Amino acid sequence: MTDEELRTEVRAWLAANWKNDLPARADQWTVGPEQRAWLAKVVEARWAVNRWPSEWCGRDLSDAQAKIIEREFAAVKAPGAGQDRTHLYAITALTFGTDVMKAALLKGMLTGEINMCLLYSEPGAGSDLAGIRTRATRDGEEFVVNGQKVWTSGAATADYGMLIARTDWDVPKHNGISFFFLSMKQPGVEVRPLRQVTDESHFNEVFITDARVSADFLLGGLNNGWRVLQTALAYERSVMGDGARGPRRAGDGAANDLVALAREAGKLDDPVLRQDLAKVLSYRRLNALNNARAKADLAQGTSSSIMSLGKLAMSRILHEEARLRTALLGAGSLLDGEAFPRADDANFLTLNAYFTSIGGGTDQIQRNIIGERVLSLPKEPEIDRTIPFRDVRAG
Amino acid sequence: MTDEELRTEVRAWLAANWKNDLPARADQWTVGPEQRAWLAKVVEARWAVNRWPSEWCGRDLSDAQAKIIEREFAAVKAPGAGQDRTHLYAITALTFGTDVMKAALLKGMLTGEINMCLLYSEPGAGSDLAGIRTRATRDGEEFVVNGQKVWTSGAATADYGMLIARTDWDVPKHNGISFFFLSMKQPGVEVRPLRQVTDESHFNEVFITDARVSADFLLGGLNNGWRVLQTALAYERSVMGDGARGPRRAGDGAANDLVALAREAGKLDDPVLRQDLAKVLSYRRLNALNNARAKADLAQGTSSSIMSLGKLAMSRILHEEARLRTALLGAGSLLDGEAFPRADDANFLTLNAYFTSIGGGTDQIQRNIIGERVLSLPKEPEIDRTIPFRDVRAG
Amino acid sequence: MSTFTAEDRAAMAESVRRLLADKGDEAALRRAMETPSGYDAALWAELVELGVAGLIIDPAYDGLGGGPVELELIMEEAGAALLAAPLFASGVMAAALISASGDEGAKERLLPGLARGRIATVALTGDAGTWTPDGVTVGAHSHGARAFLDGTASFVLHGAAADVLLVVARVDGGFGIFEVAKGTPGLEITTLPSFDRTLRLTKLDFHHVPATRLGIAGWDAVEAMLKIALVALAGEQAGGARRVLDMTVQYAKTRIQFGRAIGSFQAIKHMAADLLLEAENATSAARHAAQQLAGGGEADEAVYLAAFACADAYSKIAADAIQMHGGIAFTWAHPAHLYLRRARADAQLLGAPPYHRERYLQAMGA
Amino acid sequence: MSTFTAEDRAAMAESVRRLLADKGDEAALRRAMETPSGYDAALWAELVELGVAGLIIDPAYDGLGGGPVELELIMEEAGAALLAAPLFASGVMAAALISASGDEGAKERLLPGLARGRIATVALTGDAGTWTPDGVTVGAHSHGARAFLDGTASFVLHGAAADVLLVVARVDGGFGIFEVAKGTPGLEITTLPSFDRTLRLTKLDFHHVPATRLGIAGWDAVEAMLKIALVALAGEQAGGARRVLDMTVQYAKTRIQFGRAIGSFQAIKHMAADLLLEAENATSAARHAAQQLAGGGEADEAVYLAAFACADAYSKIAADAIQMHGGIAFTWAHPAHLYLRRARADAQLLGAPPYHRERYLQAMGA
Repeated sequence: MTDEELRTEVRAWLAANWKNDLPARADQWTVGPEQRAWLAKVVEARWAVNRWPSEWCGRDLSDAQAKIIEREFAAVKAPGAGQDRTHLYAITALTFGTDVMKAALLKGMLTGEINMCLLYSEPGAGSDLAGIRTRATRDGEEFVVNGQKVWTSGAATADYGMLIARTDWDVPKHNGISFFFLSMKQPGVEVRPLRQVTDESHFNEVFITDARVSADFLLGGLNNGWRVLQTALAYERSVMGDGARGPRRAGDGAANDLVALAREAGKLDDPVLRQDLAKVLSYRRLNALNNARAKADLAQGTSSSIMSLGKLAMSRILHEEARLRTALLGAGSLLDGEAFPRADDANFLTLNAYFTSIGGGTDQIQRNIIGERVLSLPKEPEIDRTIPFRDVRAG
Repeated sequence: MTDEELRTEVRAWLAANWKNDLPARADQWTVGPEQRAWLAKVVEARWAVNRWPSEWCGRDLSDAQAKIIEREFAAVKAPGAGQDRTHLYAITALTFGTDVMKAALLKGMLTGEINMCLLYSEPGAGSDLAGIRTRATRDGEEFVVNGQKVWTSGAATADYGMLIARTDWDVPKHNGISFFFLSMKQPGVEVRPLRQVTDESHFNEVFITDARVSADFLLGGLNNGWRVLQTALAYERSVMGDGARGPRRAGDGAANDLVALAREAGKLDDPVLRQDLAKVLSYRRLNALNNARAKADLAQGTSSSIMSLGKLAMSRILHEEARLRTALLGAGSLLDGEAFPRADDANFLTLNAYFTSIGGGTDQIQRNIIGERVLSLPKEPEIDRTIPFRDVRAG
Repeated sequence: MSTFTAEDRAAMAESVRRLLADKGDEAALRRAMETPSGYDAALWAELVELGVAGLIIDPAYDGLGGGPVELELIMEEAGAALLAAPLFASGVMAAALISASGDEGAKERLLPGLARGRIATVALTGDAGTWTPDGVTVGAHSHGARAFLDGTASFVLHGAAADVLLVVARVDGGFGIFEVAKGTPGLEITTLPSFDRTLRLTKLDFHHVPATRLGIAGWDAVEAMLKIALVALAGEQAGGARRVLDMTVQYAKTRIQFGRAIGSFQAIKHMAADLLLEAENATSAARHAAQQLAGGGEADEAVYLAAFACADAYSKIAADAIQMHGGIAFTWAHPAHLYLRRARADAQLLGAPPYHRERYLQAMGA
Repeated sequence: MSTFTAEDRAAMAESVRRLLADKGDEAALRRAMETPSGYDAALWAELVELGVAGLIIDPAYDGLGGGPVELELIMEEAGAALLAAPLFASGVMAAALISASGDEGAKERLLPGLARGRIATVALTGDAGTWTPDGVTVGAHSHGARAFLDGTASFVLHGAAADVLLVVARVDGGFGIFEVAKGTPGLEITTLPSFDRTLRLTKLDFHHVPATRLGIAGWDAVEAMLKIALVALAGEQAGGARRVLDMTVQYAKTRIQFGRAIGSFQAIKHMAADLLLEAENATSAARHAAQQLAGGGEADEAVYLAAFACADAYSKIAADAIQMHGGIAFTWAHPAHLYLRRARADAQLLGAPPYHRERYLQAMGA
């Protein structure tokens, strides 16, 4: 099929099927019935994952042709195409899953029938993700899973979770981990909302007690989970933009908003605060310029090294912006809540800035990554890298 | 002898001998003939090292009685008493030296006939002092020394240097070091002034080529040098106050001087610089308050943990003061030299602040020390601590 | 002058520390902060029993007669435990203001009650929250033999719980201190939502509220009160900073990642070392200010130094403590954020660091 | 508009890089900085040969016709090598000021010479060193048909070596640009000792010095020159920052202490990571400012951002580089301090960061 024929076909299909009348999604973790119905149509018509083999809902198209389709969908604001680039869970399933698993789950994931979550971090394995202690023990054709996961978004509504669990305790820590799709809808899985420092609850703790998962739902083979995880994390980085939130209300216009705040607070002519204002505004601007330059420099794809710098930069931006907002408000920052939205913004940001400086790798871990991967500085000696995990200190 | 008898005796002696007419010393490294003559009198009359045994110029006095003598000397501004507390080299010699060595050198050190220097650091052993590679090889009743030392003050005028050198390469690094008194006045010792970043030359490099030292001048026994060094360093810390220099001209009145500088520069009413001025002044004041509190808290002696904090604080004080001076001068800080003394002060301090933040243990090493010794945080794994020094990486 | 010996002081601090460890621990604090009053009346009664409420009140009025040095020390304990109680509002600000008023009748009438735990507070600044003459937005005027107040005061600590309100108001081109009893008609009290949930901030609206002026005291008395209150606040900050740092260092010794205690990594160890310097600075500054103020001489320089140095140190330590803990401190259940909230509040109450830095320079003639 | 292609630009930058690596290395720099002129005439001749002196001069006047983008790129190379030469004074400031003057006669008379390496410089600010209208302390007055200058200009780069001085002077309540030839009677040139020994700063005293005004150009032309000069300076800073960071990272990989490369310790590694962010910021800011200025639109915001962001980044990186090297960088023989001296100078030339931050805010209407 020529590019032109393809374009004609997808345009015709969209013209016939797309009404642009989907309601807004209730939250980011679930897909409503109208969305599901539409996605089912898209998957049925094989527009969802065009680069994939026809066996798995795809069309075996080249990247260039797939992009034609995605552009047509984007032109009319129709969702659902290009999931072979954006659907982290489905990509991981396709790459590493067994045929049994793919047959059972792939289509449902693409149509939004099956909701997913990530079961990676544990209370004892934060910065050191390879230190997980959730165990999966073979029992015939199944594995029995016990342990505790944390910082899980969307766990309450998820049907399956991408789980890393330890399957061998007698080898070094990276070598004894396996990667599963665990059903969340079974008695051994208990989800408890986690109250955050901001008094929100966007995350959950997940307690897993004798939960079961079929060996068919093991991805990438036994004890190969660390490699699967690295690939999944790389997908995740390339898919997700910078998810850092500013103040609850400020939205994107942060620069204008800060200047407006200074003006409202009667501090726009305070020479000391003006210097701070210029610094904070510059941090955000410089980060945007860095990102633009990185994008221009790179022919294709994204580089995790640039992402690492951007994340570190964003930590500083958010913490410094929180300090500036506080200083601009003065005693007004003592107040809080809906009745004092400016204070509430400053307060929220003061705490939520840690989401960026701690979450997804602390600033300290990011500096290691930048130092080692970008600047090629030598790694620290790792005392637990080569010893059996059973002998590694925990606490 | 009662305290009163002792007091009477020393007063009488001072009345009879002390004329308070010594000329000022030319520099801190050498003692002039008038000083030497006076010190010889003090040593002869056994007032120099009262706590020491009579065999070694002392009187076997208690600390309390020794202090009586020191107070009387201080009251008339006569130097020379209390060298058992202040003469780093003599104390080290008395504690660890052989009788042969003590007989040869002790008295001369106390009278200022024998000048000393420290041969510790090497180009390859800065933060990691135990990594020294200067070697001392046994040759009959002597050792033959080869290597290079650096950051040596007073090397040009010194008669002897306190030297650490490696005497065993087949044991872990701390276990193969020996401590010597090396004669500087021999052909194998070449002293070259080291031009510092400030364009001064207060330090030297010392090149040692087949220099010789008698086994009698080995302190504390073979391969026990690390322990001797630790004791000597502790003496040094307790003897030396904070030697950090401010600007070349500012002297002690740093607070007044900064305010005066701001006034001269017409910046005393600049609100932004006033904030910085208050911060810098507060750093110095807070450090003084910390030191005063530490002294009040401690019944006796000094604690190296407090010294460590003070040194780290002083680094910040000096670097921040340099930045403030630069900001106050603005473009005036581009200039330099005697004709522009304010600029020269700011420039000198900008560079000389590193003397404190690098010299005597970098800020980074100080933070390790504070973390480990004061806060009891665990040490890092040390990969070279237990292997033969021969196998340790160098560079 | 305080007649406390060093032993007296240490014993009192020890008693308060034990009481707070026993009945003012984190669980108790969290319970108290969810109540309308924001404090545990039973714990307050025990503190009163120890004499804390009357610590700086003259023995002639049933207080302990302590001075800034004793107060600072006790506030270190209160700060370490994040005490939620009317101690600062009543035992420090109100007690100091009444004492400084020079009105013997008011002292006799009010101070013994305060020493016994009756609650008073001080209304000083308006919505601008500056704690300066400029910031006062209540005015007093005479109507016959009586005075009446109009206007607004905000950021008033424990205004809803207080039996007695001491209101700083403009009068005749200067300032006066006025006593208003709880429930006086025309007085409207609104509790303000506070980011530090262990605080109770209120706004007072005065509509022709009858009030009694305390003698002829004016801004000098307010200034005297502010100095002792700043010293108390500095002590609270130094104590809080020390405690949250201790907690963090302890965690760094026991939390294992990569097979090692995280405190063995330089990233954490060096932060801890820097923070120790900040904590020592805060303690030195707070205690020095207390000594200078107790000495009766010119204490402005020391007080303002303590005000900004302690605020900056506590803010930095509490903020870095969360970072050093990592994810665990991003949860509501972990106490680190309670310290950050308090540090952030303390850095604004009675004026923010830049203002105190300005006054520090002025105090040294610069 | 520049007609350079991306390939032209890359090729030119590569030529300059090679030349500087070959004949402008540290040893050559140290030799040059000890000479009275402060630069190596042979190296300058080779740079002129490459077209660098006339990079931003219109081809009509024998220049290459490059714009801010090309200039910024070449200045990155010059900054990386700490080039000591009249490039900035003559090829940037003087060339830009003449070009902006609108005086066709002056352009024809002066620019071809500059492109061929003749040296000119700009005298703008007095002893205050502000590079603002306020800072100008030379005045011009007419005497018959001629103009005469009186007063003082300072911080003039390469004033002693320059054949032509372009002097900004007050005239008739505004400003004019005046040409003064080397050796004109009444002109006194004093070389000032400079902390950055690779710079040559001079002070010019004018005593009734005859001068030729360039057309009717006033402060607008000065402002236009300052913007392109700030972009050039930003490029120099970005280039210097990058190079000294590279040197430091390289050292951290090879310097062994405690049996490990010091760059394996978090203390050093994390400093390096933070500095990389600063270096990337500086490069982005300098290049963005160049693009905006080349685009011909409103570039103020981008230019002032680059001015303070690059100055701050370079100052921090050069300062931390010494700390990361340790003792070796405390010696005169090590190059790190040369970068610190240059960074410190660049942060003052044409105005210090706080001033640029102020203008940045003003440019965005705040």
